[in-house]
Order: sequence, then C-alpha cells, then structure tokens
Amino acid sequence: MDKPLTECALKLLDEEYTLDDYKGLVPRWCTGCGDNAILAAVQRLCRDEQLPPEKTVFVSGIGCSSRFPHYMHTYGFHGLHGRAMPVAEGIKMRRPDLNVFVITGDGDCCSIGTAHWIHAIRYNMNITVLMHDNGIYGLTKNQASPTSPLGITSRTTPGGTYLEPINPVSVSLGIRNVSFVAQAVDWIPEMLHDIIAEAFHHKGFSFVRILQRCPEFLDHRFDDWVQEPDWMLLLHHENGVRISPDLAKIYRNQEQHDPSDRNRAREIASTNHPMPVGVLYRDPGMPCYEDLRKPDRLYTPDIVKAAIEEEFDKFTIHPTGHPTG
Amino acid sequence: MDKPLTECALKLLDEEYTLDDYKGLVPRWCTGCGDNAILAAVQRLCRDEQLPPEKTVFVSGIGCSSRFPHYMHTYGFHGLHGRAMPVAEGIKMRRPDLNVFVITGDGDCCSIGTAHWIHAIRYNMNITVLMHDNGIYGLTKNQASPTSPLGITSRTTPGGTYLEPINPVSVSLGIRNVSFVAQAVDWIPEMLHDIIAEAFHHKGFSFVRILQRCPEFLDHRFDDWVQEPDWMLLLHHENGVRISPDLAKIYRNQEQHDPSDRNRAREIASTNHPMPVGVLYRDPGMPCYEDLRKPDRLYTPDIVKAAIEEEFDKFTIHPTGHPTG
Amino acid sequence: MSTQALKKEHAKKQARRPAAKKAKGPSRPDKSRRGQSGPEDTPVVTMKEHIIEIVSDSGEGAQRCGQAFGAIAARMGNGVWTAEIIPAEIQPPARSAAGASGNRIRVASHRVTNWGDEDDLIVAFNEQVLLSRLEEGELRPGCIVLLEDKWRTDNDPEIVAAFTETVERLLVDDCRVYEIPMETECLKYVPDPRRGKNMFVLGLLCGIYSLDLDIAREQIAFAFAKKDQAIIDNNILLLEAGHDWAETNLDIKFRIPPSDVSKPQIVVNGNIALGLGVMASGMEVCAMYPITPATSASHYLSEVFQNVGGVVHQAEDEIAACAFAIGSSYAGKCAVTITSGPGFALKQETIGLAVMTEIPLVVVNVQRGGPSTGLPTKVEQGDLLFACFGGHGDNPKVVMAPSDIEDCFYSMITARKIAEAFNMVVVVLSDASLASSQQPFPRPNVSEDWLAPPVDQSAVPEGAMPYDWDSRTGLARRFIPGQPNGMHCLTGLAHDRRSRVAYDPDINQEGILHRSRKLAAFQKTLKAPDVFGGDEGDLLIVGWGGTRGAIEEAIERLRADGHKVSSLHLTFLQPMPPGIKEVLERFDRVMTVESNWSDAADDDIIDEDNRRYSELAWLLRARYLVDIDCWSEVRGQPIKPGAIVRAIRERLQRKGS
Amino acid sequence: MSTQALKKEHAKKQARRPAAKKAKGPSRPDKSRRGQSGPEDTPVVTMKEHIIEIVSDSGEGAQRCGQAFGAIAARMGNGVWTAEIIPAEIQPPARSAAGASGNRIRVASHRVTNWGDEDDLIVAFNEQVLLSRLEEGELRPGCIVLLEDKWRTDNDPEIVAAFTETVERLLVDDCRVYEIPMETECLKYVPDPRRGKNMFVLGLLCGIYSLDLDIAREQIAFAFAKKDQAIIDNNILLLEAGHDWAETNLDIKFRIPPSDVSKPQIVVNGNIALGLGVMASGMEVCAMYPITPATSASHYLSEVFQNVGGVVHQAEDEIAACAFAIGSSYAGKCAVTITSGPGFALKQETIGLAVMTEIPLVVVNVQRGGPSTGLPTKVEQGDLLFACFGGHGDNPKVVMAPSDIEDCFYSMITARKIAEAFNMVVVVLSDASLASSQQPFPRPNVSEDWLAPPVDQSAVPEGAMPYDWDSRTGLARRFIPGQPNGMHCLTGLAHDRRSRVAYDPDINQEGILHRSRKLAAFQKTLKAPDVFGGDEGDLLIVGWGGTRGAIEEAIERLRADGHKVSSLHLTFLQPMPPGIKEVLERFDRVMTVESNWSDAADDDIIDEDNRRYSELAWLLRARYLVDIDCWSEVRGQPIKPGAIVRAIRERLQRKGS
Ligand SMILES: Cc1ncc(C[n+]2csc(CCOP(=O)(O)OP(=O)(O)O)c2C)c(N)n1
Ligand SMILES: Cc1ncc(C[n+]2csc(CCOP(=O)(O)OP(=O)(O)O)c2C)c(N)n1
Ligand code: SF4
Ligand code: SF4
Ligand SMILES: [Mg+2]
Ligand SMILES: [Mg+2]
Repeated sequence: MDKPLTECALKLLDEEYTLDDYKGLVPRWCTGCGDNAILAAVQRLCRDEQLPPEKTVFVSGIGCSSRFPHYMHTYGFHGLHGRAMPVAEGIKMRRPDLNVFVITGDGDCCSIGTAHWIHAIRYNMNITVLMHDNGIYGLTKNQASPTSPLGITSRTTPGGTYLEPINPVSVSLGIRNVSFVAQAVDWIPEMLHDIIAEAFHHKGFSFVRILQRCPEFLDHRFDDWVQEPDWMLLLHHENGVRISPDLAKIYRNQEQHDPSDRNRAREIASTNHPMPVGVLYRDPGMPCYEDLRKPDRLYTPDIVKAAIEEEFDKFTIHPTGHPTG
Repeated sequence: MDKPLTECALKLLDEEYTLDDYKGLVPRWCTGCGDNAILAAVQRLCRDEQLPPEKTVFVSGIGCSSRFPHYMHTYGFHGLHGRAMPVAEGIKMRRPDLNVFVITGDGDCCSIGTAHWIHAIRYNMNITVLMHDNGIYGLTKNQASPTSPLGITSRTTPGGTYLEPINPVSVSLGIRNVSFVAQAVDWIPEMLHDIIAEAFHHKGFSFVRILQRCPEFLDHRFDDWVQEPDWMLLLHHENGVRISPDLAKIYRNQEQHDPSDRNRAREIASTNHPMPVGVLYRDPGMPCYEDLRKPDRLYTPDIVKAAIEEEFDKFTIHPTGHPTG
Repeated sequence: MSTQALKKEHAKKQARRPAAKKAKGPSRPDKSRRGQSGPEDTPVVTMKEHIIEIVSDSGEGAQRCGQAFGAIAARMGNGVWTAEIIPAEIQPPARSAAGASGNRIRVASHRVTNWGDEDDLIVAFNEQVLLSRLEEGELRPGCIVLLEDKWRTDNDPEIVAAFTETVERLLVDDCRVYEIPMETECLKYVPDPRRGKNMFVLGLLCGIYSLDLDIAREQIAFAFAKKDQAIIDNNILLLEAGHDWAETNLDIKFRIPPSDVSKPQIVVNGNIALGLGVMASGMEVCAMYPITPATSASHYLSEVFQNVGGVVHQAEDEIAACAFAIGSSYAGKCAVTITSGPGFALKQETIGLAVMTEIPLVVVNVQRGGPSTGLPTKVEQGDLLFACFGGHGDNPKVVMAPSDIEDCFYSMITARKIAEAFNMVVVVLSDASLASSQQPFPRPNVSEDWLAPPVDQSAVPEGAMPYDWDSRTGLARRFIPGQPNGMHCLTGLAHDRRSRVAYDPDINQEGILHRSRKLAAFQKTLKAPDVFGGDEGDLLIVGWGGTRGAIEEAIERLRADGHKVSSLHLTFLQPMPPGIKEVLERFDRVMTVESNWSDAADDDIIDEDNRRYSELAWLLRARYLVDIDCWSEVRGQPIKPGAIVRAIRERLQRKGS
Repeated sequence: MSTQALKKEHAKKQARRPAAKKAKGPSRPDKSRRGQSGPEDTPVVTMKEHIIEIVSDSGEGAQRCGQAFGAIAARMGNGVWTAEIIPAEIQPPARSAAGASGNRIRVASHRVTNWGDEDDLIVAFNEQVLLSRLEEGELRPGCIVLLEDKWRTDNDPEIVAAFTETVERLLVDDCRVYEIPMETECLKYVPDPRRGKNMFVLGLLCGIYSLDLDIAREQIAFAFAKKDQAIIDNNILLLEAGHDWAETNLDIKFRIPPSDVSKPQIVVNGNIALGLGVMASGMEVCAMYPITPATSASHYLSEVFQNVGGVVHQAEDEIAACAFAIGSSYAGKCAVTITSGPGFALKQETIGLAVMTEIPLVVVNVQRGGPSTGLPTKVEQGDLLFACFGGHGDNPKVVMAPSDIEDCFYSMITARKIAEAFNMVVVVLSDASLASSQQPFPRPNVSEDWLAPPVDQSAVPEGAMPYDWDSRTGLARRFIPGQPNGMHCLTGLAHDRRSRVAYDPDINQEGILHRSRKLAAFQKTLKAPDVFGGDEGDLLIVGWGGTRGAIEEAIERLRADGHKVSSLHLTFLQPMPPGIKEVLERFDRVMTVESNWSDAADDDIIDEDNRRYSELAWLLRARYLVDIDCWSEVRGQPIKPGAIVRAIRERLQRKGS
C-alpha cells in the first residue's frame, strides 16, 4: 500500500498526459466495430482526468472486446473468459490507490461470467465496468449470446435463436446493492464519453452497458436505432448526464430521469423501443466492500510480529518438563 | 422417449399412492429444521397429484437441503454444489415425461449456482424449483450466504456480515423470460403446500423461494415473522393461491395480487417487512425451451440411417480411380 | 449474361492479355525449371507429390480455393491432405503477417497422412502474407512462388518498396517467382476482383497440375450449391480464365498421377467427422459452450443434428454444458459434451461426478495450445496427463485419441459404446490439426449397430440394487428414471450398493475398487496395437493422436535409408492395451514423439532428477519401467515428418556413437 | 454458589454415592487388570503410552473433553496426538452410530506422531456410539470401557435391551467394562447433566491417568476463557468430582511419565497451524469458498487475520476465490486460496492463468475423500497426480505436502517465499487428518524474514521487459501496477517478452521453456531428504504428506524386530529433490504407502499391463524407472502404524519366500 505520492505529484506538475500517452498497440478490431468508439471515449476520459498510466489498470476477460487493455498504455490484465470481475476485485481490495476498469463482453459478462457479475454488483467495489454488448460472440466467430435478439441466426443457431434475450440493465437493477447502472451506445460518442465519465466518478461499482455494433457478425442489429434518432430516448438529469444542444437537436426523444428513482429506472430499462441512453440508476450512499474491509491502520512488521506472538500465546503450553519417573 | 404408458395406467387403476409411497430414508435434519416442513408439503403434493414415483425426479445440489432427494422414494439425483439446475435441464430436455423438481439452498442457488439459476430462468423449462433459503450455509456449519441478513455473525464473518443480502425474488423478476416466482415460509405449512402446488401446475420454470428456519446456525432469524403474524403479507388471487378462512384469521395482512402484474410484483418483493407470501408472478404464455427444441417426430433407426446417408452424400466424392499414367 | 455469353467475352479478352511472364529465379540447367521454353510447349513433369499453399488476407477466399483444389485432386483419385492456415486475428489489417489465411494442400499419387514438410509451390495474394510463411520456414528452397503483381505498381511507394524487397529476398532464398496479374485478369470478368480472385487462382492451379476441368466445374457447383446459379457460373468462368492463363503463360506444368482409389470417399475435416460420428453413434444430446477449435463440430451439428432427432444445447458455460450432458445421459441415452482445454479444465469437477455415479458420458477435448488461453487456434497435444489424472480422488476413465480424420468419425461410435457398456466417462482427445484438416476416407457403411438402443424403461427386478457391482468386472445395471422399482437416490457422495450415502471405510473401499475394476475389465477387451515398420530394431518411436501420419512417414523415409526404426501408435492411452511391454523390449531404444513440452536432456540445468518428460513418455516410463526418451515440439503446428526424421537421425547418432 | 461452597456441597454428596463398581470382564492373573484390590489402594501402573477415546452423541461435548485431556497431558510434558472423530451428519439422531463424535488422544512418554492403532481405553456416553467404534475395529482386545450406566435403567425396554446386549458383546470381545453413573453423579452438581458430563469424564480421566489437577484447572480456565467465571467454576467442580469418583471407585490407575520436553509448545490442529502460517508468511489476502475440511483454516483466519492487516474474502465460488487471489497477488503481495478437492477441481483453469502469467500464488488443498463429493470429512491423499498434472497444456508448478502439524505452519512461509521468488504457483497438499489433529510443536521464534517485503513501487528501468526471462533460470522481474514505466498488458495468451500476444512458434516455445526452467532452477535449491532407519536394506518405504508419523512408527517397530526396513518421506513432490534415485538403489525393494487407491497386484483381473498404482508410486516409477510397489488404503481414516507393519510383513514374506 506504499504510494510514491511524491512521484505522482511531480509528474502532475511537470507535464500533462496527452491522448497519445494512453495509446497502446494499434487496435485490431474490424472496420466499423463499435469497440473503436469505446476505446476512443476511454482514452479521452483518461486524458481529461489525467489518470497516471501506472496507476490505472484495465482488466478484461476473453472476447474481441477484451483485447481492449492491449490497446491502452496503462497496466492491463487480459485474463480468462468470464473472470475479469473477481480479478479486478482482488486488485482493488488491496490497492484502492489504483483506478480499476473492467472491460467485458456480453458473453463474458452475461453468460459464463454471470455469477461474478451479479456478485460484483453486490460487493459494490469502486470499479468501472464497461460491458461491450454486441449481442453475439465475436471472437469465437458468431455464436448466440444471452443478449442476442430472438430469432437471429448464428453458427449455433442456424435456424434462429430460441429465447428472448436477457436485459443486463434490468438484471442489474434487481440486485439490492446495485449502485450505478447506465446504458450507452457506441454511435453517440459524446454521450458515450459523458456516461463513462459519470461511471468513473461514481464511487462504487458502476456498470455501463454499451450497445456495440459488430458489423462482422451481427451487422444491422442496431440499424433502426442508428438511422432513426427517434428510436432513442436520451436520459438527462443534473445528477446524470446533460445533453448538449447539438445532440438535443438530433435526438428529440428525451426524458428528465432522476437516477435515484429505481422503480422508474426499471420501467425505462424494460424496453428498447425507445432505447434509453443515460444514467439509469445511481446510489452514491451504498458502501464499498473495500472500505468495509480495509485495514484500519498501517501494519508495520513490528505490529505484525506482535500480533503473531499474541496468537502464539493463545496456543502455547509450558510443559512441566523432564521425566519424573 | 419410450413411455410404457400402459404400465402407469395400470398402476393408477389398481391402487392409489399413499403418503408412505413417497417416503424414502428417515430425514436427518436437525430438530426444528424448516426442511422437514418442506418435505412434508412435497410428499403431500406428490400424493395429491398421484405422481408415479418412477416418473418423478428430485435433483439437488449439495447442502443440508440438498439431502432432500434421499428422503423421497422417487428417483433422486444428489449432484454437485451449485449444479442442480443444468442437470435438471439435461433430464427434462429429453424426458419431458418426467416430473422434474430441483431442491437447492441459498448458497447452492444464489452463490456458486448463480449463473445456472439466472440462465435456468431464461430457458424456462418445465421444472419446479424449491429454494430452501435459511440465509446461512448449514451443511458446512455456519458461514454467511448471499441471503444472510446484514450484520449476522458466522464462522467467516465473526464480526458480522458486511453486505446487504440479495433478494432472490427481485433478482428473478429482473430476468426477461421469468415465468413463475413465488415466496413461501416453512412455518405456514398450508400456504407452503398450496404455493408448491401452484408452482408444480405452472408449465414453465417455477421458482419458489422458501424461507426456512435453521435453528442450528441461524436461530431466531425469522422469529419476528413467526411470532408476529402482522409482519406477514399474504398474497391471494384467483390466479394465485387462496387463503383459507382459518389462516385469514391469523394473518390479517393480505393483498389481492394479480400475478400477471410484474411491476407490482417487484414492489411487493422489494421489502420483507411485511414479508410477502404467495405467488408473485406468473406468465403462463412463456414458451418452454424443451418444447422449442423437441424432436419433431419419432426418429426410428431407419430415419436416422437415412439422415446419416444424406449427410454422407454431401461430403462424398467418387474418385475417378486407377492410375492413368 | 449466360455462361455461354460469358465464355465468348472471355475468349475475346484473351486476345488482349499481356505477354506471358517467366519465372524470375536462379537459372538452372533443368529446362522446365528455368522456363526457357515457350509456355505453349511446356512439357508436363510427372511428380509423386507436391505441397501447395494458397495464402491471402483473411476474407479473400484462399481457404475456399485451397479446399476446392484439394477436393478436385481427391476426386481425381489423388491422395490428399489439406490443412488450414488460420489468421491470428478476426479481421487483421490487410497485407499483414498476422493476417495470413489460407490452405496447404498436399497432393500425391499415394495416400497422404499429414501436411508434409515445406511448400513446393505457393500462391500469395500479397507479399506480406507470403513473407510470414517464408519467415516461418514454410518454403522449401526452390519453391515456386505465384504472386499477385498489382502491388508492384501500387500508388503507395511504401507498398511498392515492400513488394520489390520481398521479391528480391525470395530470389536470394532460391525461390522461383512468377508475378501474376491476378487482379488485372479478374477485372476482365468481374467488377470486384476480391470476390473471385480465388477462383482464378484455382484455375491457375488446375492448369499447372493438369487437373480435369470438368471435375473442377463439378466441385464448384457442389461447393456453392447453396448459392445462386449466377455465382456458380461466374466462378466457373474465372476458373476457366485462370486455367487458360496458366496454359498460355506459364512454363510450369505438373502431373501427379492418381492412386488406385476408386471407392467413394468422404472429404471432411476432423471436426465435421466428429459431428458425423456423433450422429452415427446414436447420441442425441450435445451440450457445449463455444470454444476454439472445438466449436466448428458443434456448428456442424447445430445444422443437422435435428435430422436424427438430436439437439445441440449451447449452455451458459462449460460446467453447465457438462452437467446438462450428465443429466441427459442419466435420464436416457449417453450424451456428449465437446470442448477444448480451458473448458476441459472447468469440467473437471463435473466429470468426476459422472465417474463417481457411473453415468456414461463422452467428453471430447479438441486440444489447442496451452497453458491458459494459450494459442487458441494452434496445435498441441498438451492435455494427455490432465485427461488421465484429472479430478480429485480416484477418477478412472477411458482416454482415447483419434489419429486421423477417419478415426475422428469412428471414435465417437466407439466412445459411446464403451461409455454405455461400462457406465464410464470416455475422454476423446482430438486436436486443432485434426479439427481443421481434410483427408478423404472411405465412405462408411452405416450400421444400425452403431446406434444406441432405445431408452430402457423395463421394470427393475424386485430387490435389485443400483450399484450391484459384479465382483469380477465392476459392472452393474444402470437404473434409468421411468423404470418401475428402480427408485433410488444417486449421489456423488460415497455410497453403498443401494446408492445410500455411506462413510463406512469398507464401503468406500468397495466402491472405489469396483469403479477401478471396470477399467481393468475394459482393458482386457483391447488388442495389442500393430508395430509400423519392423518388429524389432534399434529404435522404436511411440506416438498418439494426430501425429500418426507424420511419424509413420518419417519411419518410412528412415527405413528406406536402411535405419532399423519402427513406430507404435496408441489409440487407447488409459487403459493401455496389452502387449506393449513386449514391443518395447524388442527395440534397443524407445522414444516418444509428441506435440507437447519436454525439457531437452542436454540442457545445462536439466538432469535425470528434474527433467520434465513428454506426456506419453511419462505414462510409458511409469508403467513399463523402460528408459523412454522423448522428442517434442510446442510450435503450435503439426509436427513435420522431416523434423521427426532429423530428430531421429540426431538421436541415432548421439547414442550410437 | 462460590467454588468453595460448591466444593463443600460436593464433599457432602460424596458420602451418599453408590458403592464402587468393578470392571466386568474376563478374569486375568494380573492383579490390576482384574481389579481385585479395593479402589483406595489401587496401585499405579506405569505405561509408556496409552490410546484413549471419548465418544458421545454429537453435542454432548466429548470433543471438548478429549481436547482438554490432550492439552493437560501435553502441559505435563507428555507426547500427545489428538484426532477428531467426526459424525457423518450435522445433527444425527441421539444414540446412533452415525452420530459418534469425539476424540482420540494418544498420550506417551515420547513424542507422538500419529493416532496409533486401537484404543486402550474408551469412554462412551451411550452404548450405540461405542458400538460404532467397536464395529470399526477401533477397540483392541482387552480394552477398558467406561460406559454411562443410565441406559441400563432406562424406561424404554428397547434401550435397556440394546444396552445389555452391547455390554455382553463387549465382554465376549474381551473388553473390561466399567459402568459409570455419570449422569447420576453429575446431577449432584448441575441441573442439566448433558452440559457438564464431559467435564466429569475429564476428571475421571485425570484420576485414572494421574494427571495434575492444578494443570487441569488451568486448562479449563484457559479453554473457557471467553465464558463466565461461573461456568468455569462449575466445570472445575465437575472435574474434581470426576477425579474423586475415579480415585474412590475405580481399580485402575496409570501413569505415563512425561518426556523431557520443557520448551514452550504450541497446541493446535493442522488447519489452525496453516492459518498461523499464513499470518506469519506475510500474505495478506486469503480468498476462499467454504468447503470441508478446509474451511476451519479460514474460520480461524476470519477471526484474527485483521490483526496483521489481512483479509479473508469469502467469494461467490471457488473460481472467483482463485481469481480474486490472483488479482490481489498481481497487484501486490502473494495471496493464498484455500480449498479442498472439489474446489481444487474448479480452480484448475484459474490456476493455469497464474502459471501462464507467472503470478505468484499459494493454493492450499486440504484433501478429503474422493472422487466427487466423496467423503467430505474423511482422510485421503488422492489429489497428488491431479496437483502435478492438473491444467491443460504445460503447467509447471511446485507441489509440496506438510507431514505433520508443525509442517502445516512452516509450509505457508516456505510456499509464499517460493511463489514470490520464482513467480510461480505453489500447491500445498494437506489432508483431513492433519486438518483436525493436534500435536504440540515448539513455539516458533517469529522472524521478520518470514514476512513478505512491502509492495515494490519503484520505477521500472527504461526498456526493461515484463518477461525478460533469464536464460538459465527462467526468472524475470515482476512488474506491479503502480511501478512507473512498467505499463504492459498481462495476458493468458501466448506472449513474448513484452507480454504481447504472439502466435509465433519460436516465441511459444520460448515462453514454455522458461516457465518450465524455473522448476528446474528451483529444484537445484533442494536438498536430498534423509532416510529414516538404516541407509540400506531389504525394503524402503516411501511416503508423503500426513502419513509420515505412522510410517516411521511402523519402521521403528519392524527394525526393533530386526527387519532391514527404512523409510523416506517427501515434502516436495514436484519437483523432487536430488538424491532420491541413489537412495532407492540402496534397497532391494521399494514400496510406497499411501492413502489413495491402488489395484492389488494379486487381484485376478489385475496384471502389470493394467494395474493402477498409487500416486507417488506412479511418479517415482516414471522418474526413476525403479519397480516400485505400493500398498494403500482408502478407508477414510489415517493409516494406522499397525496396518503398515502388517502390510510390510506380508510383503517381506511374499517376496522373500
Ligand atoms: C473457458 C472458456 N470458454 C470459452 C472460451 C472461448 N471464448 C472466447 S471469447 C468467447 C465469447 C466472446 O463473446 P463476448 O464475450 O460477447 O465478446 P465479443 O467477442 O463479442 O466482444 C468465448 C466463448 C474461452 N476462451 N474460455
Ligand atoms: C464445489 C464445492 N464447493 C463447496 C462445497 C462445500 N459446501 C457444501 S454445501 C455448501 C453450502 C451449503 O449452503 P446452502 O446451499 O445454503 O445449503 P444449506 O446447507 O443451508 O441447506 C458448501 C459451501 C462443495 N461441496 N462443493
Ligand atoms: S468480430 Fe465484431 S466485435 Fe469482433 S472486432 Fe469484428 S466487428 Fe468487432
Ligand atoms: S444445520 Fe440448519 S439447515 Fe441444516 S439440518 Fe440443521 S437446522 Fe436444518
Ligand atoms: Mg459479444
Ligand atoms: Mg442455506
């Protein structure tokens, strides 16, 4: 827990981080892939917030979207399919000084990772989660995901999917300890950035579902919404995001939604026609697990040694010794 | 898929199953354990419905509650911690002729089994799930579960649990394809039986959360509700359960709740003071996965062979043969 | 435009085409290779075999072209092996090494059992994908290179420079380079040459290898059967164009005489063969979660399984998939779950449940490069010991490995039968190479015996017990829900013959004994495997799984050189068939060849106390106490016969000195 | 009532107590055993050791009594080993075999290393729990039985019959039975004898074994330190009552002289020792999911870990627990995850990630009976090969096993150090027996060296790479978030030295090479283990883990009989230390003794081609090519030294003939 604070401070005084400071490898997503827009929004956020790259960690699972950390010039942890959240929790638990982001996909989060997702919401650690929801398995080349629209064909559902998709926002809102839920779309970059910024600023587990286009395997899924601004519903509030005049001109469907209203949030979330975009729910008062469990002081070797001796005392006997007979 | 229908019919004509026909080994739960009441209610249901024991399967995970199948004289599958649901799905998929029940605990279902639980709701197979929610890990002797009330002490939380519990009913209601959710308590056996009966009659995935007392490790958890009938809220409806006049006298807190009203269901579910008991939600129209995926006909060996030959045809080449040079 | 009309158009355009190019390359005395004669009178060189590769950016169709080329050769009666070259990314940038996508086709006058050594001829759509192959050492010296020429005149000077540089380098590396105006030629027939260039190339290759154009046309019609006739016509036109262009402009022409195969053959890759095998085995449920390189088997099954009444269930994760398969097996017929390494790891606990409760189950693990996420699309045989010793406590199960495409098919039928006969888990270890390679095999005669019998719903005799283990074999009748009198509670806890939870020491010992005994009983049904080569000699190579073809080819080559080497290939790895010890003892030395890790014996820090052996070597050493050496690679590719030959020669020398 | 007042009351009541009972049993010449002398003048028989058991229904406190008895003996300087007798159910019905709950305490004049053979004396609160022990063969012939007598006069005639029958049977089985009015006596002091009988029994035992009452009082005060003084007083009163009753009424009295141990000792079971070890190792995160028999280690840590700044995280499942530990390790100090078989199976994929990314991690597997849910509370060593070969692809990791309680403590310190020095996964295999057995060990001198250094946040030198493997050892500096210039993306995919995803054959080979090499480098730091017994001879027994004490005791007994047998016990199973081959070769024959499955060599269906060996035997055979036999049990209990003696005698005869 040793923070070389001096160093950060020096850095801040010396120079400013530019967008380039956050750029890692050249992204290898398909042309037109919505992941590119999300990366751009996040890099902008990092720059705006001047996050020290060495103090920032992007944790991901496996999937197209989960390649994200390679494209950032921060610390990155590209782990296992479905397991990004518990890894991120482990990091945050002992290193609250780090900015921890999770990048996950709809399969990664809502299929194999379901249990971790639900419980991550419950732990409510101060982590920002971006769930790239393209409604398909991209990396493994076109299988249905739990958010795939009913009836779409994929390699495992050549006759069309059988089930209605789950709605990750509604599911999140069903967890008692939920503290921040938002929805964004890759094709309104300004809102995307602002929503991610809100999520980042929220202290607690912030879950952002980002509808993301996958031209490779599920082209046209969002065409209606992309082409028809009136199919969108922009949420705004002083405790949420604001809508710029330019955007307001295009997207005339708007609602002033107070993110503390969970029931209304549930109703809004329950439809995608219109598709809500904005902060649906926020409860700044929900305690964070890492705070509830943080060491109450700095444990120096001497304190530790003393505590161990104390434990030994509990279990120590002093045999009377030598044979008497 | 071969159903010896004649045999069942004969059995039905010949004799009636009695309660004893459903009794397996002598239960080994602690005195006062709520599991006993659930077992009694289920055995009564089986007798009332005259379920052929050989056509009935109880699938469970691991936990005190998951010992249940041993105490039934039906087929039982006492499997792995957290994995009862996918096992039950596999059974039901090819054997819709079987009555399939799942017995699970709050740890089994809401902790290690979370992903399977959420997705089982989504698949909506015709399975009846009884989730014994004692808010604690019984079998492993007293660790907190995701439904443990905030602050209770356990062997892993000697200073009290850190987090608000999740509410399994609310979580279930957040899944788009949910088709039946109810809540029951072990200490009102009549309602318990009626609710389980409703769940059994519902075609689809019926999830019943049963608040179950564990005197061994979480004594007094439900004392307030057990001792104070006014802390309970009994839900009734012609499409739900009815309340007998005797019960009505004790439990005066009642609400006529239409189980098709999901929003109201969510509101009711969101509190345990008063504690709702009854059918919260039911959608009889939700299609079942096993129906969506069932074979469209009986596949005789001849049909199968023909289909395989057809596949071979697709990939067969007829080499021109012998060397020409 | 009708095909006829198109053809005329084509003929007209032919007149205008540029002069034929000759190969640039080192000049050689051999006439055909120097290409000094005019194209029209190019003599046909007869070859026993050739290795041909086609690479392009991903999405340009090299894969399809290669597969068609292989199929045409197979239709003509040639021995064929096709292997995929899979790009590392989904949509890698154009003209990048990571994007090389395509096919290697080995065509021969005899049966081909592996992808061979290096390329004799390679077609590349740009110089970057070619470079990646060159750098990986896949071009043999003297390799013929057919390269799209449009980059030489690109607007981007960097591209031009890269192209020129590459051509120079190829020449230095002793290649014979032909620059081909693929795009220019295609543009004569189609507006978008990216969609069609591959058929032009197919035509080129048909010309170069003297393949029958009628058969080629048939193959195109077959491959595009689901598409519009117009597309088929267009493709045939391009095929013909390519063919004619080669005839007119190239000074190379080969003929690889067909073998005498004349029976109908199935041409599929190993994963499709697995899928076909699942259908033919009578299994009716395949529960899976997508994972490369296993998923394509499920893709295929998803399309056709319902035609035999089957269902593919894509579960929420691998654990659920395995549990679903177990539930389904328990309630009726044996089910299968298909996965690869990471999923196989996740299934360990669930597999153990099937072992303990004696529920038949087939688990297919299409191995990929590990550990962890590793090399998802690449070849490795790294899961053998994990398959044998996976699971906590005693987990006896059968482990088998198909060694070629045909085996992939039959392994499913065998596995299902063993699983149901012994109420056991059967793990089938395929790999990424088998998964995506094609090799024709004789069309099987479908037999009703392959299919699982209908679900037994007859009454259980009064008093019978669900684990009434036969004391000799460990076998017991399985009680299936629906069977009257069979009611009992199955459990993963230690249990007695009535399936009641029991913590009694004797009962625990008894259960483990009988589950173990089934493996011994099954082992008694196995036959000793045949030795390839001579019955005794200086060195025996032992292998398993997809390396068979390469190993046996290496043995053949070495024996042709007079070496006393032979090989033994194991299908059953657990239990092992009888008779192996006797074979091992007839050879002076024994060495395994495997695609997994082994420490090199001559490494500084390595000695007999810490050397980590290859997996099969380890198994054989433990069982037979024979000092078995190993040679292995983890290069993410199928092992080449030439590499094995070199390794063996080196060992023969080292120890022989 | 004050203690003094209580004491007086007690003294009064003594006057009224019934006449002393004498043992019923076969009459023997030995005076003390026939109990012919009056109680008051019972001579003290001096013994080298005794095995004492106390069993009751679950909840009656036999466990507490047994532990206290062990602790008092230990305080007096005796060698002690206590083992738990755990009921199969949580709240089993009263008076049932499945409910037998209690403790075995082996007390000796020398150091005790295992639970021994059969009981010399057993105290039972009812005849049913006693029966279960009798039936499991735990009473040696001539065993002294102290049995609650109240059942003889129960209102339920069935109970009376059962009781009488049992006593008959015990007599037939050659036991010496004393019926003790436990409840009657206790009722004199307390209203509810179910809460207190155990302290009365403790007093009885103190009397019988001539233990110092002052020390006993101290122990009670210590054990109930968290309770009211009134409870302590009450318990002491009962203790004294039991003591006096024994003195007055029993014709048996033993003395087991203490050893010369006089240094302070720690008395804990293996799981508490693990917990203490975790604290002392400097690890700060323990992520777990409850599972028997591992959980009690986490219970202990949950109580005290915060005193060293640590945290126990109960995750939603084992996969999450392992991933959490990995995340925590990655971001700072090495973390630990504790589980048992089923959880260990679930963690395989996650463990593989740590191996691939070279994140230090300690994984504790407190083994239990398998496979599947198996025998959750029972003893087995069935996960060795799984630990060594678990995970798909190449998964080099360290596997070690503590062999006694003290080892459980130090293993955590060692494991953490290895994990961080080599950036490796260290699997520590404990077992259900170690987990719940107590054996005093010298109080360690806490050392600052044990603790992990603070998280290094110094800047990474410009140009350094996150996998800059040293070519000899495979080691590389670990880059920890927060370190300036260290930014990189860790990945479970194959990667190069910069941690960039790479599918290149050479890079893959290079990565696997260096991960494997770390194991070899670590192996070079190990020392050859010592042989117990003689340096050469007829037979060498090899063992690992919790069986050490029993094996060495068996060896001692056999050597005392003149047999040339020795033993070798391994702490490191992967890699194995140098020098083992040399040891093996010095013995005519070698055999492992293990608590896991092996097919019996003389079984009809078993032959050298299909025999399944015990796990360590398999490892040794593969590495050293020595024909190593094995003898094993899967009885869910610690192996007894006597069973090992019998097995060895039998082998010596069989082969020696
Ligand atoms: C344990 C495991 N199972 C399966 C896979 C294969 N796999 C990799 S990514 C992926 C799903 C990708 O879909 P999604 O999470 O939606 O991400 P996207 O590619 O669409 O961004 C799967 C199934 C794996 N790597 N590991
Ligand atoms: C994979 C695995 N992890 C952990 C366990 C240990 N375990 C058995 S039951 C149980 C929890 C029991 O709690 P719950 O599901 O609430 O059932 P209850 O006993 O309260 O009825 C646990 C953690 C196990 N058997 N398998
Ligand atoms: S496959 Fe889809 S999600 Fe993946 S990179 Fe391409 S467009 Fe994006
Ligand atoms: S521990 Fe609790 S849940 Fe388990 S049987 Fe006892 S009372 Fe019931
Ligand atoms: Mg996706
Ligand atoms: Mg519970």
